[in-house]
Amino acid sequence: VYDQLIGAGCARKLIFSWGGNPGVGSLHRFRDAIQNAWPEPLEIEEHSHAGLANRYVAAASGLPFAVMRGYRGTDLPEHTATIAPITCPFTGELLTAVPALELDVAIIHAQRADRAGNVQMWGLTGVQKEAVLAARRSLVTVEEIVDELDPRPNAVVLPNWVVTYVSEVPNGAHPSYAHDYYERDNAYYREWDAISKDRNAFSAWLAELREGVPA
Amino acid sequence: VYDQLIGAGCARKLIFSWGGNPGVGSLHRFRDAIQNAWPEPLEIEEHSHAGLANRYVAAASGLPFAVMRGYRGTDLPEHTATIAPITCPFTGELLTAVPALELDVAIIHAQRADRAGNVQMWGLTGVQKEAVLAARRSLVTVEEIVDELDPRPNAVVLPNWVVTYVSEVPNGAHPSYAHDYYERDNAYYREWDAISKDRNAFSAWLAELREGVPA
Amino acid sequence: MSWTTDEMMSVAAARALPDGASCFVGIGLPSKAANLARRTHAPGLVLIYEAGAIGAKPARLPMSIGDGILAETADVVVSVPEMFNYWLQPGRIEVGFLGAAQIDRFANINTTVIGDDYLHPKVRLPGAGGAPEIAASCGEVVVIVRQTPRSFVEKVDFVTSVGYGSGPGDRERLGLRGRGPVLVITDLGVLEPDPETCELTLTAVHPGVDAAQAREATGWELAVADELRTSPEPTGEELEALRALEASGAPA
Amino acid sequence: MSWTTDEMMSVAAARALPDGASCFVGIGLPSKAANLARRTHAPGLVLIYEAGAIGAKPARLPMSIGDGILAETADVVVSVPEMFNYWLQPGRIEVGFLGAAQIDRFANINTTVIGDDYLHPKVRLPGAGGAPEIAASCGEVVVIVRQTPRSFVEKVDFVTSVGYGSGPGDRERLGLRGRGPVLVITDLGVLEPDPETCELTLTAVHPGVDAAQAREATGWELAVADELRTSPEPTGEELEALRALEASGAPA
Repeated sequence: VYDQLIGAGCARKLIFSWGGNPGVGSLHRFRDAIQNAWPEPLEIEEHSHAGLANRYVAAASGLPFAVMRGYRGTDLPEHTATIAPITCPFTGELLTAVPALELDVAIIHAQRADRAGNVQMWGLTGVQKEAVLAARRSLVTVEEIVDELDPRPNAVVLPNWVVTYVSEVPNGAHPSYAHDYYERDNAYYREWDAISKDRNAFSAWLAELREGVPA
Repeated sequence: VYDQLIGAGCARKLIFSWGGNPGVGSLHRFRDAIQNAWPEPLEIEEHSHAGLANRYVAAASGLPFAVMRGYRGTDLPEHTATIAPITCPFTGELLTAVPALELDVAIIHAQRADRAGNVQMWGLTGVQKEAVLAARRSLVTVEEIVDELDPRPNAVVLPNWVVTYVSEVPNGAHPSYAHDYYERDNAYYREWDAISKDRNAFSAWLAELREGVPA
Repeated sequence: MSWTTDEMMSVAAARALPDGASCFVGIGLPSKAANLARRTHAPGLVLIYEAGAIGAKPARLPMSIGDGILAETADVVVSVPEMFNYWLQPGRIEVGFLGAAQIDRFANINTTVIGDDYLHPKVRLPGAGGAPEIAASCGEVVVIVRQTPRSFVEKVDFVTSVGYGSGPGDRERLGLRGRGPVLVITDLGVLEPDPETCELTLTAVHPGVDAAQAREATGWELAVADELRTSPEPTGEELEALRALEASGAPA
Repeated sequence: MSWTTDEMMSVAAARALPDGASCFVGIGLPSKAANLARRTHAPGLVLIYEAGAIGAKPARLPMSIGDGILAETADVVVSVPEMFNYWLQPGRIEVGFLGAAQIDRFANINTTVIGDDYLHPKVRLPGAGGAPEIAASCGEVVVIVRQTPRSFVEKVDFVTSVGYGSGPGDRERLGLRGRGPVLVITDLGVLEPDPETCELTLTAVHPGVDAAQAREATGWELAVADELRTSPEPTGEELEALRALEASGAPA
């Protein structure tokens, strides 16, 4: 969804570790914003997955930074201020520190919640748990609200007291998939490639979208 | 089991965060070793649970140290060399570093393994995963070896390529419990209190144990 | 219904836990009182045990911090590193509930050694466990401990867990983000830190106890609040719940 | 059976993965070749995908790094932070398998920008993903990339993932603990770092390709091994497995 927001001029800054259309190729609005400042300049703060994951971990852990092996020898630290060297106080070894990424709001999608607002998700849950724990407020959209969350293999549960809002949004992961609910809409990702490749096609798509939204 | 080892003079040094008989009281051999150097002096390196857990995390993560909030204002850093201050390179905040606790051998007990040596455990798994990942070699004793590990809620799986040895030892957690296999032997913990309280009773217990072991 | 001072202590401690709060529970007296609270006025209390159980609802008293019944009944089960790093350390947990072997004027807690020489102590205690970080990071801390001159000392032999250090401002200087101990509940009454000096002050006595008894049981010159309250007696319901709980599990 | 140069590349890359090894797999060409290996000579290959799947055994080509089929068939499913911190970072994973937009003489990889100005690039590429740490921490690295003068450059425009830096000793100086890229497999042949200079050297050509063609497709003065091998042609079994795989999922 961030390519759409960038194209619509709704994003001032992107903190990211990978900006592609998974399984398809480029994100054209992201590229156009960076290469041509269209529709607006986009400020970027670029990390690796490991670095960004550790920034969420630090925030979820109430720490101002995390330590990792990474970035050394790459050109990323030259362009990203949120990467700093740090020395082990015991061995003297040089490692890398990244600051906590504290979020104002985290929005994630999960499979289920119970009526009390406890959230359950499973499959490849990525950094979703850390994102919620790193955020002051959180909104979790779920496929369904159920009476009871029966225990499941590989499930991650967030208790209701760390979740601010839960909203039932069936199909809310679209065009991605929801494990055990529905498959990925691969056609959509390819269509987005076509729409987003061309500014006019994108603008038409955006205008159509706006018409559907009540003023 | 470490109170037994200490009493038998088999431990030179103990790295620990809590040394009690859970639900009963003191570990008398541990106390006797520290208070009276009986049967031998016991070197100690004392941490909090959080500190020790983070030392395992650092080792499991291939890092020389971990960062945490902890120990500040307590008397532990005065006596424990493996606690050091560290400053956040971004905020200047003062935090605490603890070094990785790399293990020569980790020995843990799990519920099950399959014939390929993949290990599955569930319930309160503590730092068992981190201990195996922090160790050069590991031995996992299991309640049973099964043909297939069917997925279970809250299960932690260690793939066979990070486990050195697996051994089937039914009842191997005794006197503690194995979740979904058997309960804790509370009487044993109380009996140990009586045996260990008195050096003579302990020595008799040890002699009896030795008789049972073929030379 | 008659009751013992230990029962009064558990009841008073249970009452101090607000319904719906998240509560990091130490084993022994804290666990007993927290489970009593959940069975009486605070059915929505979220019990968190350091071994990895969040929202445990044990049907009997757990025998140890790692009792299997905790995982069976928990909303969430996590590893020990996750418990300390993701849940305790950020200050998400509202109440930390601790016991003590020694506690001092500024509510510092010792569970490490009795005696001045750390390496050759008079009594070697079990040690820190989760307590130092519970005391540092929970929103506030409640302590439950029997009041005697040996346990209530001018200065603890070893600071295992920080209360108010050597007085006002110390917690801030040390970067401890929780408020620290707000209540110390004993078999004689209730102590609270003075808002100005942080010194533990007797603010309530249990029925049948007077301030003089509490002073005698304290190893420093105990301050007493101008308006000394008396704890309400345990109700029949509280005592029944407590006794049922004690009959169900291990002694604390 | 006839075959394309891309097919030859996938087959050669698959052959490079030893049975039983643990292999951290990037999406696209690496994922295709790794799954081919698992279907041919290396059924015991442990496929690891950065989204959290360890020991994935997908029945079709995954559409993305986070494809649900990976979790369904994995031995272990972990969070992304755990994947990078507990599994990749300590060097537990034997082979890292990467693609590239640009690769240079010292096997440094660029997947970030084409052009000299990072903030105003000619082409903005997706970026790092998991690649920098895969290149740093896996026991060794295999790279699969089509060989053209635009992709094989003297010096990459941006070092996203370190190969041998500016030459011998750089990895050690930087504290990178894996051996680095040991094989670069292209649609023309195979390149390996010279043991002395770390410079990528053509050590094999695919059937029908000669060293001159490989030199032409390389943006630096390409060194050629004294004993230049020729890759064995793809077998019928390999081609069938590859085509079945490609028919099953998304194009790489």
